[in-house]
Amino acid sequence: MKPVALELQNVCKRFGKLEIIRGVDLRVEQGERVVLIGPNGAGKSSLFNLISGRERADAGAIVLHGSPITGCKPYEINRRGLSRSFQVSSIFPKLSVFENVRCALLWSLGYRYSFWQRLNGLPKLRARADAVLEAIGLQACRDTLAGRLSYAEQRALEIGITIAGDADVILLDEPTSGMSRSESDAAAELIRRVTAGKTLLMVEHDMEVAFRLADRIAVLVGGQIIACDIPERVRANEAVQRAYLGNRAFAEVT
Amino acid sequence: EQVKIAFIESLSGPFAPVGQNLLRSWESMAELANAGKWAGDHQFSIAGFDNKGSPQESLNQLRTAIDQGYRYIAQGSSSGVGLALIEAINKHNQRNPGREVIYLNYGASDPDMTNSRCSFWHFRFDANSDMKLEALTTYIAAQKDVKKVYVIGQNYSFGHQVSRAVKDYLKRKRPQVQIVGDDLHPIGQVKDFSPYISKIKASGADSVVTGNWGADLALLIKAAKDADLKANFYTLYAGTTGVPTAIGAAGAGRMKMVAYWHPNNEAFSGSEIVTAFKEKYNDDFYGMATYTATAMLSKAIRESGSTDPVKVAMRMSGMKIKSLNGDVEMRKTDHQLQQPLYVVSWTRTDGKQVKFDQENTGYGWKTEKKIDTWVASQPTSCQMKRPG
Amino acid sequence: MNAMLRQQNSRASWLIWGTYATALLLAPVLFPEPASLSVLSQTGTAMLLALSYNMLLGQGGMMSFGHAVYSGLGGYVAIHALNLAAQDILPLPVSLVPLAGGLGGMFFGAVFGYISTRKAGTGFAMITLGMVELVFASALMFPDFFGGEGGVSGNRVIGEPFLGITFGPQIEVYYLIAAWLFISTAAMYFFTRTPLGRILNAVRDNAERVEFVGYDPRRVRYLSVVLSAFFAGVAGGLAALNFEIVSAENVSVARSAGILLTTFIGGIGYFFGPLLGAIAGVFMTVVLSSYTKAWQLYLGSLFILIVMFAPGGLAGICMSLLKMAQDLCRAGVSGIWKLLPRLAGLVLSACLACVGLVILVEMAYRRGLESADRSIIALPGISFDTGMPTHWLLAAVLAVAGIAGFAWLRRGFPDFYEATDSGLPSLGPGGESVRAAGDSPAHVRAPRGQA
Amino acid sequence: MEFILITLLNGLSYGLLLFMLSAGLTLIYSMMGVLNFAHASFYMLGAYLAYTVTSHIGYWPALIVAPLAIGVLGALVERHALRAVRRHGHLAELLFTFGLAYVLVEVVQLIWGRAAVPYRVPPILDQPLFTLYSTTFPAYRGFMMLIAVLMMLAIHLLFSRTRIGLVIRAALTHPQMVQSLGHDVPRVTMLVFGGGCALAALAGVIGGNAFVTEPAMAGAVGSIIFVVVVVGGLGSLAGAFLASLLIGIVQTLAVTLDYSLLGLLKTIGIAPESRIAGNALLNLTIAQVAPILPYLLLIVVMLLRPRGLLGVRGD
Amino acid sequence: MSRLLELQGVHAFYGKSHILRGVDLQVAPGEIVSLLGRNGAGRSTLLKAVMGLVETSGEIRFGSENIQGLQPFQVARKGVGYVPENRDIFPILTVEQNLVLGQKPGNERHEGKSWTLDDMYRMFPRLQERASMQAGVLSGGEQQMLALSRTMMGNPRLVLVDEPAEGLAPQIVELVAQFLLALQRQGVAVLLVEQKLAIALEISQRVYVLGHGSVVFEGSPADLRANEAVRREWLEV
Ligand SMILES: Nc1ncnc2c1ncn2[C@@H]1O[C@H](COP(=O)(O)OP(=O)(O)OP(=O)(O)O)[C@@H](O)[C@H]1O
Ligand SMILES: Nc1ncnc2c1ncn2[C@@H]1O[C@H](COP(=O)(O)OP(=O)(O)OP(=O)(O)O)[C@@H](O)[C@H]1O
Ligand SMILES: [Mg+2]
Ligand SMILES: [Mg+2]
Repeated sequence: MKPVALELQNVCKRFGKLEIIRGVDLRVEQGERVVLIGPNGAGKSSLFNLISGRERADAGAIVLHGSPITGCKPYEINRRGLSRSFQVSSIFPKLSVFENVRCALLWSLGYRYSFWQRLNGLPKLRARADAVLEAIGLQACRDTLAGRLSYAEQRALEIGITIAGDADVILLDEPTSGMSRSESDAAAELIRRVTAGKTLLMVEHDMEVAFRLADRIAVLVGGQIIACDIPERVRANEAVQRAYLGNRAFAEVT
Repeated sequence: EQVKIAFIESLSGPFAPVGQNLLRSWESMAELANAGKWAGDHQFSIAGFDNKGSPQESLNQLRTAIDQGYRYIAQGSSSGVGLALIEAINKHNQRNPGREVIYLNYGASDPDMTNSRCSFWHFRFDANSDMKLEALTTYIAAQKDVKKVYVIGQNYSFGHQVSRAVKDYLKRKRPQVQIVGDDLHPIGQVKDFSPYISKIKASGADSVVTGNWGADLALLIKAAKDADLKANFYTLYAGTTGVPTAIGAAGAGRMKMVAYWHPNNEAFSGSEIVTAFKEKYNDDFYGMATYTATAMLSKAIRESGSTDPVKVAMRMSGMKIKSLNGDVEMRKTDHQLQQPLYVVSWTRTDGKQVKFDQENTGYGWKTEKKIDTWVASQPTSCQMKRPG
Repeated sequence: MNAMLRQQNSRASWLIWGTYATALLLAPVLFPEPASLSVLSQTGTAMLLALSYNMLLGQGGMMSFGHAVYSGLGGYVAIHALNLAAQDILPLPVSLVPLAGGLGGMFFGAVFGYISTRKAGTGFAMITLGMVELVFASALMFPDFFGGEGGVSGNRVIGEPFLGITFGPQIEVYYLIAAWLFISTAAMYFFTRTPLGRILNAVRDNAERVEFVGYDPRRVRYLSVVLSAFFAGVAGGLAALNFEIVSAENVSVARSAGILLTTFIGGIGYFFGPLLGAIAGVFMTVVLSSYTKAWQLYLGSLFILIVMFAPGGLAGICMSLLKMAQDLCRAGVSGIWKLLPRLAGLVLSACLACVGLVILVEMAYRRGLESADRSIIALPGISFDTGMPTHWLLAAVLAVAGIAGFAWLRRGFPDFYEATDSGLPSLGPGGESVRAAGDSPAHVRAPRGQA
Repeated sequence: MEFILITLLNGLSYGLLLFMLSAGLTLIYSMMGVLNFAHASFYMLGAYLAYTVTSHIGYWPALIVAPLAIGVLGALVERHALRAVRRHGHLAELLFTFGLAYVLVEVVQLIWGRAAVPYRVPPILDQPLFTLYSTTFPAYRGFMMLIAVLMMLAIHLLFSRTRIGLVIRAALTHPQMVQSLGHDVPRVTMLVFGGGCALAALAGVIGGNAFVTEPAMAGAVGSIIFVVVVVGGLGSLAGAFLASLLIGIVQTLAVTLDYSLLGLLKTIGIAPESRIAGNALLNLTIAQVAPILPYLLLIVVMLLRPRGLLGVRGD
Repeated sequence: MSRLLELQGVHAFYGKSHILRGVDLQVAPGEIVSLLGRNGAGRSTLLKAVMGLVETSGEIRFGSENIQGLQPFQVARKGVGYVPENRDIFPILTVEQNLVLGQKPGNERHEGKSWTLDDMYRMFPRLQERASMQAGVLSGGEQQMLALSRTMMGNPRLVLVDEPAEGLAPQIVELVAQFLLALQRQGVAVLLVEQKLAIALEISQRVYVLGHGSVVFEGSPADLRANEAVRREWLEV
């Protein structure tokens, strides 16, 4: 059995009276690709927030590479090798695309809060940033201000920022939202490529993409995981169909 | 020859009215002197330099003035600026022999300026605050009904000095007087003085001594009136532009001030100046020290026959003249003018004792007591370095 | 190709820095009167201060109402250091006194910044406002350190002259200021090119995201405040040497507001913007104020005009003029000929409007403040009498004609704002904006959102 | 007992006074998110205008005329300047008002001169309202408190009875969307800004004669009213009200506390040597720092509860 | 055919960039019309142009009036509803306050049914559960539901819907589609921008395809399905 990269043990979260996450258990093995699906408001993004340290869990434990990260600050968690993206692109709008990526790289390459080194004097940094740009296909708009990118490009940049730091556990929140069929296919390919060899946990409403990428699919409903299995079996699961997929033809899965 | 005097004061911003008034006073005095040939053939001219109320900017203006050939500097509305000028002029005179300038101080009343930080180049025509408080406490000590005194002031060096001096002097002059409170508040920060008034009231004080000026004084008096506090206020700065207006009727009968001169003095000396000033500028003449300064400067120039600051300064040091408040002397040891002082109270004008009102309020100053020069005179710790 | 480009870049930067240094060196030669030397010295410190402020405002999106605290306290430390040196207690040459100021500023930056940088946006701004009020109030309350209302004076001519330099003459102080300014400018420029400087930009843009790439935004802000306070302290130290006095006004809200004003007028989106702003600011507060009492009105109006029409500041205007010039060049001779009359018309009407407005303002000031009776402003050739309605009318006509002409000619010309991004940081009403579940901060709007 | 009662009364009335001064600012800040630095200048304009009107047609008309006129002025400012600036964001708006404050002070001096003007409390109100033990409570003060409460009610009604509050607060983040739902945002914004300025002017009409009507009066209240609205919290009228009272009472109480560090040391039995005993910091009493306590409060609140006491948002 | 909305030669600009270049388009009452095209084709811009949110030229008629150049709120008051692509819910208001803001001032009703809070809550029970919560904390999908309901509260005769299915679970997508169909049955016209072809083609009567800022195809869904060339050139990557 492969080592476990990320493990959630009975994680709970409530906001006031509302219980959003009710005892989630989840194990993601190293190198595995897990897609999290579930109805709107099921708590998928909230779960991401808990894992990445944006919010604090009320109970339960979150373990990254065998050490607990519950209650850590987002940057501490990131430094331990977990990186996430956001459902709505969260980039640095007034920096160039290249700078966006470079900023995402700085910590992982150990430059920390240095104010005695010149960025341009760090060829390794530049090379890495360029490699990331290449991977996400934004080489062409390297010097554009990120805020001026088109929607799809911003989504790509969002992924770029997320993967740049070379974290080995990657959380992507609806990376293909707002894209057309063919664009999401391309994005799925991109994700497959850039996360090769890494652990991936991803939220996705586009079933095509979900079923294509996933090694396993976890279904979150009402703050609980009701199924977690390989795609075929999840698709066949009746509870999942009832709670999530629906049965009419609009869902593009069918 | 032209005697050019650089007038360095706040001519813009909140304190501009005071600066403006004093500039006009200087100009009127210069006109008088020029018309009356006080300094022989030498003519005075005054130019205003705006220091925006800041010590640092004053030094800028000082430089500018010196560069433009001014050798006489006049300033007086702030001790902060005064202290800065003393230092800067000392340094300038030391670094630029032959281009000395002298400083005519007609109002900055920090005692240090004629004690620990005294300078040969500095001449003070106002009384310093220790002298004023000496006079004031002498007056207070003589009032038999004063039993409990409350001291309140602004929390900065001047406020501290007032508080210290009042306590010391009263203790010396009439130990029975109780100091029932001693409060300091940040300068210009208090919007509502009623809590202070309550405190004063609770302390049972019958007299309040304060070094407050400007809005801090006006608001204090107003709050006292509102709460019907029946205590007398002894102040130092109730006469400058804006304050009489702000106080109006609220201070009638209960506000006293110590001053080196006021228009309703025993002989109404200076009344022509007051009237002419009012006519010309629709403003009150209160900076009488400008008169003393001009007169003394003229005499020194006439006697030394030169406008060279060093010679003039030598001559002024120890000089005696007659000013609007009587005989005065520029004491040689510290260049502090020795002059009589008045304790006055805020009273409705009656055309007899109180002829002149202030800022058209219908209220003016009434002499309570004239205090002789020797009473207010203070020893000095000054060890002046004289040139040559 | 890349290498060539880089070479070109480095040549350009040598050129720029060389020009800057030469300008600093030659300024006293160009303005030789003694009075202007003191103005130049003040401009130097103001430039340094504005640059240090822009480290926070422009680069970090942190609007502080209390920057004067750092320069002022740095100044106090410097003047005390100078006095100690004069008494031979502290072995410190005068030329290094600004360093003491810098360290002092840095110390207070470390103390106050620890509190203020816990928040961003409005929270930060308000904490700094509270802080500056407290420090200013204490400055008067504690005369031991602050010297009461007279402030603390010093004498910069101490010790043996070094190579004949005593720092007595103003020119020597000017060159000391210029040297410190140049070095500090270089250092601050360098800072923008370092990892911390860049992350600071990122924190300005989107502090939350920075947390998810491994940085603690609070720490980033904190370090930046400390560094900025250092340079502010250096400026304070230089001012202390220049005036040989430091007084409480140096830590006041008004002074802080002045820094904000000048920095913004210069343009916070460009590194060199604050330099221009400081020049304009000193020109108005020091030079203009000795010619007219209306200087505060002019300063305020300039500021308002900049905020309204050119939030990129003077630097932004320069850049868009440059761009316009480039476009003109590209348009060739015929293009220039087509544009030139219009350009000339624009400049002319702008001048006309200015002259008219200035005369109006001056007349109003003469009438309102100087004296109740009529007085006269004499201009070469003409004079305006405040007692004559026709003269008022004439001035008004000038102003209106100028403004109308400008507005009419301006249509179709590039807007200074469009051409130049102000680089205004977003300052959400509550500092950072509301978090939405599964959403990024609202100020990073979704793509092509409704602007 | 007497002293405590009077102190509380003083605190309450000072608190209400602060609220009166900052009501308009709260209105603008909580709805539009703009920290209006020119608020105090509009307050000053109100006072000066009231002075002029009073000397011609009397105080009571001034109470109506001055706020209306300044309200219109405010609306014009919003319409012709602030609106253009708004597209550059909140910071630009803030800076604009900052510059406006600079200019308005000059304009006031141009029109009314630089010295204080004799703007006086009308005789009817210039008498004691009641006497508590031996201290009189001035009628004008009572009038001031009444107006403050009325302002509070008026704004509260505006918030609760109309959708104006919602429209403006929604427009804080998404102005275009609010328009797309059929609301005339520019007009509402203009009215709110004008309303805020009118409230400022009303405070000026009443505060101008209670205090001193002079060009420095704007600067004198400038910072403290920010403390009130920021401590109260963005979006919260009740918060501002609470903050005013809190500051009023805390500050008034603090004035009565003559305790210093030195005194504390002495009571616990440490008698520092005389050199240290002269230290200004040790000798500082709570009473002496009372007027700057609000700033301390501001810092503390910003740190512990950045959205303010009752604010609905913040980071 | 009577026309509710009619665009003739409409151009739209963002500052200097010219996005729409002469678009002609019609929507009849009670019709669902889909607007298709690649990313960045200008579909959202077209909706904004109708609302008056971008600079436009040309003629835009709604009913019998020309609404080109009107302010957005004026357009909205005439009976046009708009659901923007990034939802633009008001984060600091509660869910219910968001809905209340959807009601138009003046309370103009049109012939059809007028929508109430309860209708919306019935449609999306989730919103009722969250009614008193700050809308900013809603999940992506919940925000989408809110945005749609909010616009409906204004009883529009025509709704412009920009990518309503984005970020929605398949089940809710279905719900939304049914909702749009229900609207249509009540006589409300819908101009729909949607990436997910399947939905768009399923529920709409006519489709327009935008390319390079102008209409490159107009016809029924069946026509589009049949037209391989248009699909390949203007819709797929
Ligand atoms: N800070 C908060 N306070 C209160 N409720 C919250 C908060 N954050 C999230 N919620 C609620 O938690 C629920 C889960 O939200 P979450 O964003 O995790 O959903 P999701 O599964 O990502 O949905 P979607 O697919 O629509 O993005 C939502 O109903 C939301 O309203
Ligand atoms: N605010 C803006 N400023 C400048 N250009 C813009 C702006 N918004 C959109 N654009 C440009 O207008 C074009 C059309 O944008 P629009 O949003 O209408 O596309 P769309 O068809 O809706 O695509 P999407 O699938 O991304 O929503 C794009 O090229 C985009 O870059
Ligand atoms: Mg989500
Ligand atoms: Mg779109």
